[in-house]
Amino acid sequence: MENSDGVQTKKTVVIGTIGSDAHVAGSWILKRSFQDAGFNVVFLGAMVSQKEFINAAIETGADAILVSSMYGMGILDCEGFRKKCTESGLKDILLYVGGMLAAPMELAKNWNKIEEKMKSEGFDRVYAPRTLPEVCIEDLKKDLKIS
Amino acid sequence: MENSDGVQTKKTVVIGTIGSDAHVAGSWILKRSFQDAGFNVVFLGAMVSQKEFINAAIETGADAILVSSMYGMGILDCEGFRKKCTESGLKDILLYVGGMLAAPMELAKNWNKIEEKMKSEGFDRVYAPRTLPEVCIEDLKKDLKIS
Amino acid sequence: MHNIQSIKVSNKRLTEEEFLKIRKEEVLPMWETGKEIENLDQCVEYAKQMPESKNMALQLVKAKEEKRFIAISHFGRATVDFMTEGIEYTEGNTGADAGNHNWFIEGDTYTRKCKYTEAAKGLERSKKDGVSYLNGWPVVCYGVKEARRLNETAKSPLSYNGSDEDARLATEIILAGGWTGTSAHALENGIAHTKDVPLENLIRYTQYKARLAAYYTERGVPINVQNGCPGTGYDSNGYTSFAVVSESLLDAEQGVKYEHLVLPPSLNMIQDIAAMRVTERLAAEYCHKAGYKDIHFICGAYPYIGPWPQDSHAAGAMICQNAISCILGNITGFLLKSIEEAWGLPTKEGVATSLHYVFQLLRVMGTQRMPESKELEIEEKMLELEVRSLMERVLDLGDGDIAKGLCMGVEMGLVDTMVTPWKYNKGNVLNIRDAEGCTRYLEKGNLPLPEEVVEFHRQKIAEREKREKRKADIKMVIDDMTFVSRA
Amino acid sequence: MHNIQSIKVSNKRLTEEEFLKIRKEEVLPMWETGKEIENLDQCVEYAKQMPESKNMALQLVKAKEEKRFIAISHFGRATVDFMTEGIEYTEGNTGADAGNHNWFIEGDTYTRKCKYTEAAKGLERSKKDGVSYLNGWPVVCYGVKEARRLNETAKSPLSYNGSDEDARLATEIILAGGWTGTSAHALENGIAHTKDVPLENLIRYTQYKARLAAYYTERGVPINVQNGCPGTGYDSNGYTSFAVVSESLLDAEQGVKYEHLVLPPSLNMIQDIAAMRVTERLAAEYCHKAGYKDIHFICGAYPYIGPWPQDSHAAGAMICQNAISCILGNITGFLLKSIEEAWGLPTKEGVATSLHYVFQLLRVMGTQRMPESKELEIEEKMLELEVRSLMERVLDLGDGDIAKGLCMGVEMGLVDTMVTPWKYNKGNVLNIRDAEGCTRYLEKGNLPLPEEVVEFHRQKIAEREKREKRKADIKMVIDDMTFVSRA
Ligand code: B12
Ligand code: B12
Repeated sequence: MENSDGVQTKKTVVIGTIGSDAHVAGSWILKRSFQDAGFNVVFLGAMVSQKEFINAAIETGADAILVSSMYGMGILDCEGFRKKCTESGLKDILLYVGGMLAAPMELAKNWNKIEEKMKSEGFDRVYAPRTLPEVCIEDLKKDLKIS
Repeated sequence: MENSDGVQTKKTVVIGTIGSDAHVAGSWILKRSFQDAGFNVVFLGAMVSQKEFINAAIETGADAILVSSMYGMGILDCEGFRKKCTESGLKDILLYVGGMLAAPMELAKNWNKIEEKMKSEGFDRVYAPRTLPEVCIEDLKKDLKIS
Repeated sequence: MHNIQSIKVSNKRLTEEEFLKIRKEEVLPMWETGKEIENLDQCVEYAKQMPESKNMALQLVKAKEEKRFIAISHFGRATVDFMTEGIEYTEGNTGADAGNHNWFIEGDTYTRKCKYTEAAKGLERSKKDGVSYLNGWPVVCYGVKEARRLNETAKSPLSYNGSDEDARLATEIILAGGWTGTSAHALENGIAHTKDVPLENLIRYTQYKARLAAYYTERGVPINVQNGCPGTGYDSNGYTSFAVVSESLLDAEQGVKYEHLVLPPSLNMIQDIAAMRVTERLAAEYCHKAGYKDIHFICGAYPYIGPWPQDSHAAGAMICQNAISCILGNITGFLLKSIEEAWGLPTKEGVATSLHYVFQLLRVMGTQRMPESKELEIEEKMLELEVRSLMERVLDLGDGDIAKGLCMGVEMGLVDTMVTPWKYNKGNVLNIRDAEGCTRYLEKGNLPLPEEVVEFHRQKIAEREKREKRKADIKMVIDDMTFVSRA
Repeated sequence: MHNIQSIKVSNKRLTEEEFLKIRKEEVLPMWETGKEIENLDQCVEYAKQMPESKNMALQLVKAKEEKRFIAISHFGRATVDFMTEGIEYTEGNTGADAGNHNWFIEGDTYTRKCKYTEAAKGLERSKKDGVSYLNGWPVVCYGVKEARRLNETAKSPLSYNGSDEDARLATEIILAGGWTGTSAHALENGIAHTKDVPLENLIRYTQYKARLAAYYTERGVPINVQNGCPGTGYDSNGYTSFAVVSESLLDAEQGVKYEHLVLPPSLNMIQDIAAMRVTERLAAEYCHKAGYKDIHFICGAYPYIGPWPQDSHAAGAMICQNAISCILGNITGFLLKSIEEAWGLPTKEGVATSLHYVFQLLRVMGTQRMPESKELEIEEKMLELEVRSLMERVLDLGDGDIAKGLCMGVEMGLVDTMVTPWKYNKGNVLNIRDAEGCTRYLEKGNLPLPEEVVEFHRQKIAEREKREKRKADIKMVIDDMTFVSRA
């Protein structure tokens, strides 16, 4: 991976499933895909608290945090996450969230409401369930201005 | 079966499937039910033309003609049937029609339009698919004022 | 009572001369659209331009070799728009194409009974009111141009459901239209669709359609012939298997090289798989014995032919049950009804829904097969005894000529079923289900059933009487006729 | 590395004194609604008034004897109205009642992890916004009064899905509420629901719930205990069968008399039926050998636990495939997901839809069974070899104490699966499908597999490589994880 002026820089991403959510298959596959794409991946598995995401990002100087939420309580678990990142000094870290973000099917069916909610919480990008990892990898490269 | 003043009278009904319609299971079961209920049944089977219905009714002095239509072209096959009955001298014979009377599902789903159409053609009663023979037997007894 | 001399029809291939004579004098003159296809070889030339990938006969043979399946959708209402829209919608929304699907287009009943005037009137009213008064697509009124348009619209191959009295002109038009599948079943047309058309005539029409299909095949356009017997929905597995085995000889004699052997399900998976095996084995054996050595036999199944439940999900369960039975039975080309079966003719949404069900089942269990077992062996043995005994009697009655034998067999009540508008059918048979839903004979009428089969059926019926603590009688027979639809 | 002395938990029945002490000091104090059920015998008295017809344990035993089936619906969101409306709607529209159905009510994940404050906050927001922010019904926040209301609303018996960390208080409340089924599965709670809770703790919680169920049962309220292992959706049939067989001893020791042995389907019908037979046989054998002679074992199945297709009819096909497999396998009580599985928590319409599918299949093929066969025999043999070998190793490791053996087994990677958030799971195993969709080991890690089983799996994987002309690798493993959902 090179940034715009061709300098070799391995980017680091933190990946995990947030809150009390035990679903790990999705983030397990995300981890493998990002590793294959040349990223340095810090994989926290499932049931990761906001604090654990933040500490891991600080320790590893991560460029982005990828939050997966599947069990339906994503809205509650993600609230205030950007605020906490900023307070912990991670001012301009990229925050992505994805997965089955809302319990009731109604919310899942009108996806835009969830997207708005997550964007208002400070997430830079919000991914619907089934989004293939490759889509997110391209977005991240763009946001990090690397090829 | 007795009429209102208790006189034993075996009523006769003609039963068959109209037009080019080969469905016979329905009218076969109708025939058995009406026989079990004490009616004298003239069973014409399937693919019965309007004329055959009328001739059979005249020959057997039938009190009612029960027309079944299943294959979806009931509207075309039943048109002008009451007129032909009247022209052949069967002025006040009871005409019932039933079954899957209309090809397109839309018509089958808004059943009332079919019922209106058939009533306008002079049918005394119009039965939806699945109507149990017992329902029709009770109606006929009422119309024939017998118990 | 007929004696064999008085039966005019015989199982003899129509010479080219006889065939073209009937075509010219009997078939094409039935309606003005016959004129558009007078030059048969031109029709064949057009058909030869169709891509091989869209040839139904080759599609089914390839699927059988590769242990894949072809889902076949019923579809047919009056207007061309309804047809083209439905074809494009379905193929656009389900991934259906020539690799996994083909169309079984339904003609309306007036057309199938050659009442082209009524069909034309019904078509006009349908166009005027924007509602389909016909229960199928009036192919003969439309003619070859529209038949070609439908075929060019579709990615999947097209075939025509010509069952009913006489579909010879309709079949001429669809084959000239580039369609590559037709149906040719005599007994079916008798017991399920007609009142007083003698079997002789129905066999004659079937022979013509088979010869026409062979004509195309011999000139480089393989045509799949559906030799099937959906029956009435109330027949025994023995009857429908016999119908297909016997008629495989009729089609073979006319030179048909691609026979799709299609059976209706009793819904007992073991008996249905057994019936398919017996039918394929005996059709191949009798054809081989009679010298027809190069016929491709493809296994096939109809959806449940009896009455369906009104609830759309209960109907969906029927579609899945039928499809899983076909997957486990390795039945290559199976037909699909739509969830609207208890309501009316299929809509495009209904057809697409059936394919969503079936393609998901193929994805998750498409390679699973029913293992060999004692139960499967017994059902196969009993069905083979029954079908072979009837085949031998019927061939004997016809002095080796299956066409004559069939006519005699029906007349003597040897070939007999329970519920039918066909006046030639004796109707001395009563079919009933056993405790696992297999079809058994409560009354065998004049069927030449081997003693072992009679005893086996009796025992199986007794098991149900014991389990349900009630007598097997006409009331149980009638219950069995509608138990599937009572959601 | 643990040695056996350092493992505190053991497979010993909680004395009444120990049990009541944990109840009083640990369980009831976890939330204020614990106070409402302090008098356990009063709770049992209330439960005794429930009609026997609505008792899930007796319902399942009766269905097994009469070769019938019980469909079990998952259902659970935040508000009571949602629950009562859903129960009444479903039972009103599908014919579901105590004779053919029961409810498996889902608690939300906060409640299951004893985070009752978060659950209460989520409940308030859900009531305020009229939207369920919780992924289940927060039974502990509601308490016994609402639990009784739900039970009185329903015609079918109620049971509680307490899988996840610690459902002891929730289980106390629902049993006091008159519900007659609960779940008690330790390994499941590890591999599927937790990150760093040691198996010892999970076994302790499970023992408590089993003792509580036995307490009710001994006093005239039979309680069905779901000893199941839905797993992660990516486990081998060997793993889940072993989990259920091993834990049957844990429940037996606590005095459970009604064990519902529930397995997740691989979707290969032969392997799933084989796994059920092996699990029932070995659970009964090991319990019998250990002296527990009077336990009712009921066969059960989960719906497919891996990712589902989004199309509602493709999802319907999954429901039908799962149900047909259970009918053919004589699996008495099977659980149902809804067609919304790939979207979100079930709605009442979704639950009713699943029952429409299943009741139709029971009507048309409810008495059909998968016959004996060579293939079924081989799968049974291989699974029995695998599960028995692991049982013997684990019992040996625990000096005959299955609780200690399990802890050692997990730590040594003998009890191991592929994808799990549980840090104690070694994860050296790679599960892959063979050509017919059976689960096989691409990498067996430290599993004590008999050589014959290793060789059989290798051969079966080689068959797939040959058929699909591609190497069995991690890419194929990942494809197999989501092939069902790729409609
Ligand atoms: C497998 C599964 C499980 C397994 C999880 C195994 C494991 N440890 O991973 C088990 C059985 C343990 C389980 C448990 C539960 N589950 Co669950 N589960 C599923 C299921 C069937 C598939 C999920 C899955 O593995 N998909 C396969 C993977 C590869 O795909 P994926 O997760 O969608 O992830 C991909 C994309 O979404 C995307 N993606 C995901 N996250 C992100 C993030 C970013 C930033 C990006 C770019 C991309 C991305 O990339 C991934 C790879 O392609 C879904 C329903 C479904 N989808 O069919 C329910 C589902 C997620 N579970 C659900 C529930 C409710 C639960 C339970 C609460 C059930 C219960 N009552 O016990 C528990 C929760 C336990 C807990 N403590 O959290 C609900 C959630 C409801 C909602 N969201 O509205 C679902 C939707 C089922 C339902 N319809 O009710 N579950
Ligand atoms: C079995 C069946 C057949 C059998 C008929 C066997 C026989 N000879 O009887 C076979 C396979 C031969 C057949 C053929 C065809 N069929 Co069909 N068939 C059915 C099916 C599946 C069940 C009908 C049945 O037997 N029901 C069982 C009996 C006992 O119930 P019933 O007929 O409804 O009758 C009861 C009640 O309706 C009521 N009743 C009926 N009539 C009357 C009349 C009166 C006065 C009263 C009081 C009561 C009453 O009492 C009866 C006893 O309880 C229906 C769809 C369904 N229901 O699932 C399609 C259906 C009727 N068939 C249909 C079609 C299109 C055809 C064909 C044209 C198909 C084809 N392309 O070949 C041909 C027509 C042949 C012809 N020439 O007419 C369509 C008709 C479309 C429409 N109405 O909109 C249907 C609805 C299927 C569909 N959804 O497309 N069919």
